Amino acid sequence: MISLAHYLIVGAALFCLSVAGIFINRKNVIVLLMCIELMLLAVNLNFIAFSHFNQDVAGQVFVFFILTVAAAESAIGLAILVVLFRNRSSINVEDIGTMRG
Amino acid sequence: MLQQILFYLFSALVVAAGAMVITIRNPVYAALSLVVAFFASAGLWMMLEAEFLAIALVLVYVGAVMVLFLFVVMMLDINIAVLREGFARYVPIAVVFAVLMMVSITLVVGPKHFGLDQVAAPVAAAADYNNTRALGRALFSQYVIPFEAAAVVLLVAIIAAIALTLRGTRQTKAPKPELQVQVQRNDRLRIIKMEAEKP
Amino acid sequence: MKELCLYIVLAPLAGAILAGLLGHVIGRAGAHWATIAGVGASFLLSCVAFQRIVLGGEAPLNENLYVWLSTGGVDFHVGFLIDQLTCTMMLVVTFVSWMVHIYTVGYMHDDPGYQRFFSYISLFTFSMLMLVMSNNFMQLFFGWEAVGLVSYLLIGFWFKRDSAIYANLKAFLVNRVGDFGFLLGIAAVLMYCGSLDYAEVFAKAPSLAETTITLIEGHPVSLMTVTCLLLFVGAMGKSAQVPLHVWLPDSMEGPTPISALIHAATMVTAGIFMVARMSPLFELSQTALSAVLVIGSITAFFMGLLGLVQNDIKRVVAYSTLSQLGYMTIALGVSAYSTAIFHLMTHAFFKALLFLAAGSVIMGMHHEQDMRHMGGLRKHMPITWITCLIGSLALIGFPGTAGFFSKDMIIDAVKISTVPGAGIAYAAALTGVFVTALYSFRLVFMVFHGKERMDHHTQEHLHESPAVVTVPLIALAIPSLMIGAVGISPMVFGDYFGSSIVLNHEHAELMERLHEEFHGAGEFTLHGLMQPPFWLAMAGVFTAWFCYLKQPSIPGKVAAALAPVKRVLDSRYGFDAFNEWFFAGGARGTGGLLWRVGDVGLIDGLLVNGSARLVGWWAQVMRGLQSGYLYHYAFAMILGLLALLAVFVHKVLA
Amino acid sequence: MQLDLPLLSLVIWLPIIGGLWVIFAGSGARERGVRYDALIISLVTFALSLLLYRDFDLTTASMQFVELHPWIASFKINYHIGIDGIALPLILLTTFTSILVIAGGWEVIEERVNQYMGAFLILEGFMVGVFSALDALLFYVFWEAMLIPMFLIIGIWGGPRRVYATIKFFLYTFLGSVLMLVALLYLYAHAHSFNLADLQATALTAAEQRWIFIAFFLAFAVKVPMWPVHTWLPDAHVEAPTGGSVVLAAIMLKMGGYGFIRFSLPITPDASASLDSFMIALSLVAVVYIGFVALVQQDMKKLIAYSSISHMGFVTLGLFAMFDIYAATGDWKNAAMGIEGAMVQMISHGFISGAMFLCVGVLYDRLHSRQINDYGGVANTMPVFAGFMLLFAMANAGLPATSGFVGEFIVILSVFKANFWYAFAAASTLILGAAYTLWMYKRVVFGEIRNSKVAALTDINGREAAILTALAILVLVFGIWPAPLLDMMHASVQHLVEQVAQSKISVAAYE
Repeated sequence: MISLAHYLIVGAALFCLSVAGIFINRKNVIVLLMCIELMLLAVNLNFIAFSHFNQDVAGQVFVFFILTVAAAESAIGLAILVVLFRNRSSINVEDIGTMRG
Repeated sequence: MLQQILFYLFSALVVAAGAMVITIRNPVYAALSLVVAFFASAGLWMMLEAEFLAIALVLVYVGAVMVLFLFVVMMLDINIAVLREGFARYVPIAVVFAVLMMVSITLVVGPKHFGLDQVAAPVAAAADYNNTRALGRALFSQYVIPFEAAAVVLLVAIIAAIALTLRGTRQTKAPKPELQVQVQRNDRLRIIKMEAEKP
Repeated sequence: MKELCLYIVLAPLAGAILAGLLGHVIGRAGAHWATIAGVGASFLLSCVAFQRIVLGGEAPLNENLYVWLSTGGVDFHVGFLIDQLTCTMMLVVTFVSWMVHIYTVGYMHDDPGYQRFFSYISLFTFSMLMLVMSNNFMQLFFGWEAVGLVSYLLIGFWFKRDSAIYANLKAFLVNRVGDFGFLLGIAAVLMYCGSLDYAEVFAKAPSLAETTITLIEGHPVSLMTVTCLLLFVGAMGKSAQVPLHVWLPDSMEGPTPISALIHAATMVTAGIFMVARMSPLFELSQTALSAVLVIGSITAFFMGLLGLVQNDIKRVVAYSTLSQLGYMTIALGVSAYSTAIFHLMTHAFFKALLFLAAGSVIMGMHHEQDMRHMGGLRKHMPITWITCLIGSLALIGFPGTAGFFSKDMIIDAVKISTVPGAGIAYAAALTGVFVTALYSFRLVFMVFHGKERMDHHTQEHLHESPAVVTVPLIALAIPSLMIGAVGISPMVFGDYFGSSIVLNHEHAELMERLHEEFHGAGEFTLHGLMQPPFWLAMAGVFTAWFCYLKQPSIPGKVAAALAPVKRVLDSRYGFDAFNEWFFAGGARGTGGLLWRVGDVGLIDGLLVNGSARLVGWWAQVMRGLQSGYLYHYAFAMILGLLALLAVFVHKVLA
Repeated sequence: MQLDLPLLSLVIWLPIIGGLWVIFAGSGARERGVRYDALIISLVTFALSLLLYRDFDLTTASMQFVELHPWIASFKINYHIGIDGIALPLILLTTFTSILVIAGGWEVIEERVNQYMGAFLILEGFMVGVFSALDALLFYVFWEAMLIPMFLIIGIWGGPRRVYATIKFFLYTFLGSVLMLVALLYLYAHAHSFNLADLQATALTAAEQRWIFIAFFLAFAVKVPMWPVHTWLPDAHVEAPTGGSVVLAAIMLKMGGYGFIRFSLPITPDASASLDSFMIALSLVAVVYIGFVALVQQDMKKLIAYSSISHMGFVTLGLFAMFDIYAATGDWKNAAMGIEGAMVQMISHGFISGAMFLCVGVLYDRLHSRQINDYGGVANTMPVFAGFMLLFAMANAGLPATSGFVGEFIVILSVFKANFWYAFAAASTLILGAAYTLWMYKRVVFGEIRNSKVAALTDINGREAAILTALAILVLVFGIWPAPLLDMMHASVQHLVEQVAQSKISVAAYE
């Protein structure tokens, strides 16, 4: 049988992959956004796994909200990206240095 | 048995697609790999009896969000070579981090704590169990206010995305009557005095 | 009676306020009339009080005017204690003050600060009366400090002179050192007697005779000794006893009338008065009395010596004052309080006389004070000469004069006294007589006799001073001659002071023995002619005559032969230099050190600005972390995540 | 006649509202006329505070003129004010000094007159609020609010290094008061009330008391200021305009002493008792050390600022010697003497330091220098001023018959009962105080006219004379007859002593 641990480990693997992705794709905002999606996916998987094994629908409700927020987030993220590209002709994170005092 | 096969299949697919997402050169392929990852995890969710969310994931994410991603990626003229700079340099540290995290998370969530003997597998749902209904019941009763808030968040996101990307109104050349009627003579005609020029 | 006292005190105050605040309204004449009238009224009323208390035998008045404040269950009053001691002091103070007021009209005639001066001396009279009429320690301290204030103002009266404003600051500060001890003494009295009213304190004191207190762990000392010594520190400051005498010679920077009034006749004797007033306390501590005795002896002898080398006419008189104050202190030390007060009184008259005469000379000499430029003034200023001679005779104790009775009585008292230190005191007092005679007549001979050494211009303008000056001189010369013979019998031996001076058993015996040897003023005078003091004084006069009239070259030769001694005397035993170096310089150095190292360096530099710099440095470091690059933040986030995870794992596994 | 008015509230809010009105109504053309408005407001406030004194019952220790309105009901925070014999003299001092400050800035301040006057009026209201607050949080609010006008006064009308001085002033005082807030919140958690009386009645263990005491100590010690947290004061004084210096020295420093009386002693009596030798040591260091430091100052304002610190040392000395006095004499009555001495010292220091700063202000307005070396022989050209300054210098040196003597006298007398050496060290101020004050006086006022600027000085005008006369009269009256001042506070001090005498630890242990 598949235990809860199986699902959790898959989620962990996804999460670690996305963390590694953030590291190695540190300049590419698009891939960074994708990594975040992946990360949320890992979290969602955990939620649903717990929801299933605990027989509690609340976990799924949370996944629902996370999906909502993630959608909003990627929409805005991409919008910013488009604006950024329009102004700078680049999406290199190193070019976004205005926050540096 | 089938369950196990499906589980390992989907899991392998998810992990492989995830790895593709972060390593592949071309963002278009990365996005497509992500789509694969979503599909595979939708499968996993199905196995966890979260049918509604699985479908929603495919519809919303694959259908909308990922298309948006692809759209953006394709629309923008990205110099990938620059973005890939230092890729190799960061791989080792990334691997170290990932492995460290993986090990420690596994130590926590591993079979020792979340194995079947700790958390028993639930009885499969009855045939008339409707995941969508259960979710809806929870969503519109207990979580109705967060639900509304989520709706607002989405609305805000929509408006924000539009506001961010909207350019100023195009310069139209249509005539403006309200300005036309206000025109005065001096705006159009200027009479200047000048010496008669000698030939 | 209470109202009477109030008028006595307030009349001079009213004069002072009138002359001080409304001086420009009432004018110069108005100012001197107002103050002379005030002090004159005060003197006449004092006579009335004297008549009623001392001669009429009324019971002493001890009444509170109002409650100054009350705290901690103790009421501090302002009130009057009028007994025989007070009456004597009142009479002396108001009389001398009155004379000085009149004299000032002539002396300060041309000074632009005329009204101010009258205001000050009237204010002084008020303060001094408050001091002597007080019935409690608080008011005593008030008067004590108030006379110090007026003294400060008057020494610095000519505030443009650097030397004057140096002298007045010095006088005030040295007096403050005395007050420091005095205040602690008062605090001790309050703590152990629970009150500051004389009557209550003196009633309680005998029961505290055996009490000891511990100031340094393991060394209990007698409470009364500590208290009396602390109080005596105050007296040392005010009455210029070694080593707090340094201010008095410098105070001669003030105008001469106040030198007479404040720095000879009245204020400087406040310390003597105070100790006499505190006799019920001092009688309880033999140690304190011995200390008083020794300090008095040192002052009497060594300060007299300094008088020999002064050339400034006022400074000679000033050192003679110091020496005479030493005599009074000696008398206090052997518990002959009545004799001390008696000498205080005679001294007030003849020393005021001497100062005023010196002032008259200074006026005649156009404010020249150096005796080396005088001489032969006898012909030009006969009244001044006569009165000055009378004063000098009284000072050296020529038989029959006032000074003779009081001073010989002190010497007799010391002679038969058995208290520790009496031997030294006797030697000092006896040799002091010679020294006194020597410098006094040195002054008389140098100023009034011999060659006229002044410049031509001054010589031409020499003339006797006007009547406002000479009348007070004469008025003071009379008591300088007479008061001794009149006063000695009742004041020293009679029941004159009644209960105002208290003697313990042993000391009362001393006075009885003195009394046994005393058979009236006339016989005392005759007896005095056989005694060593008289012959010593005559020897002093003779030496002065020989050295300064007969053979004027001798002093130079002596000075050359005893050059080291001369140097010590010229440097006034080095007190001034030491104080200037150690106390003044030391205080400034300490202050500078504490300020620069403590405040500026450690607190502001290290703690305040240091912590500001630390914050700045830390911010600089942290600023480096804020690179502004997203991926740095992301990296930090993941690091944090990992750390959290590690904690979590650790917890789960543990 | 008992007016049916919230008199105390009026005294607090009239100047605040009046100050705001002066600021807003007085801009532009009316800028110069607002001086009269400000003066009238301050005079009315003073008159109202005199009514407080008239209707004050001297016989009781309980709070009078109490007003209680809910403010933030959910946290039981109330607008709760009232005064006793300890607060009343300080309030009178505040309202009186404000008049002088307004009059003192009459011609001197030329820029933003309305804001200057307004700031002082608002400050006055806040300060009265501090002295009358019976709710700890209300106290805290007034306490902090007070900083704002003061900060602006120094920062806007101050001297060249005003920015450094204001920031130092603000950080120092703020550091202390934040800790006070923490202590108040802790007490709230304990007593479930911000009412001062409740806080004073709360039982606390020894350890709790110690921490709370330290928190309060930092807040109040900075204000007093005690050594070694005093260095903000000389800087603030030097840079502040004359009026600012006067208020700072005359009233704001008293907040620290008042805080010790209201908070530290009754709320943490056992901690106060156990830490008293620490407090006494700091006080004596302030008296002696600062006395020496004052001696070498070349800047008149700095010198007076240091002398203030030294004099305030007597306040803390008088307050915290009470335990040793009790231990030595076994009678709490004697302890009350120290506290009353400290109170008198506060009031009298208010007059004297205010007067001294006004005197320096008079000179500064004419010569624009505070350096002692730039003066000399002022008495020649300003004889009347020299007379006034002499009086105040003597009062500063603690001459009897001036109010400066009374406080020092009582404190020394009472401290002597605790320990001879305490009194010995404290009495050294007799010498040091006279030395630094009179030495300065000598160099500034006496002597030949030193330079042409001094020669051109003009004596004080009627306005200045009036201000200085008012202060001179008070200094003398309270020197000659301080009894009314002490009678005001007897009952309250007695009550305080009873509170302090009651250990809170045993009750806490029992609970």
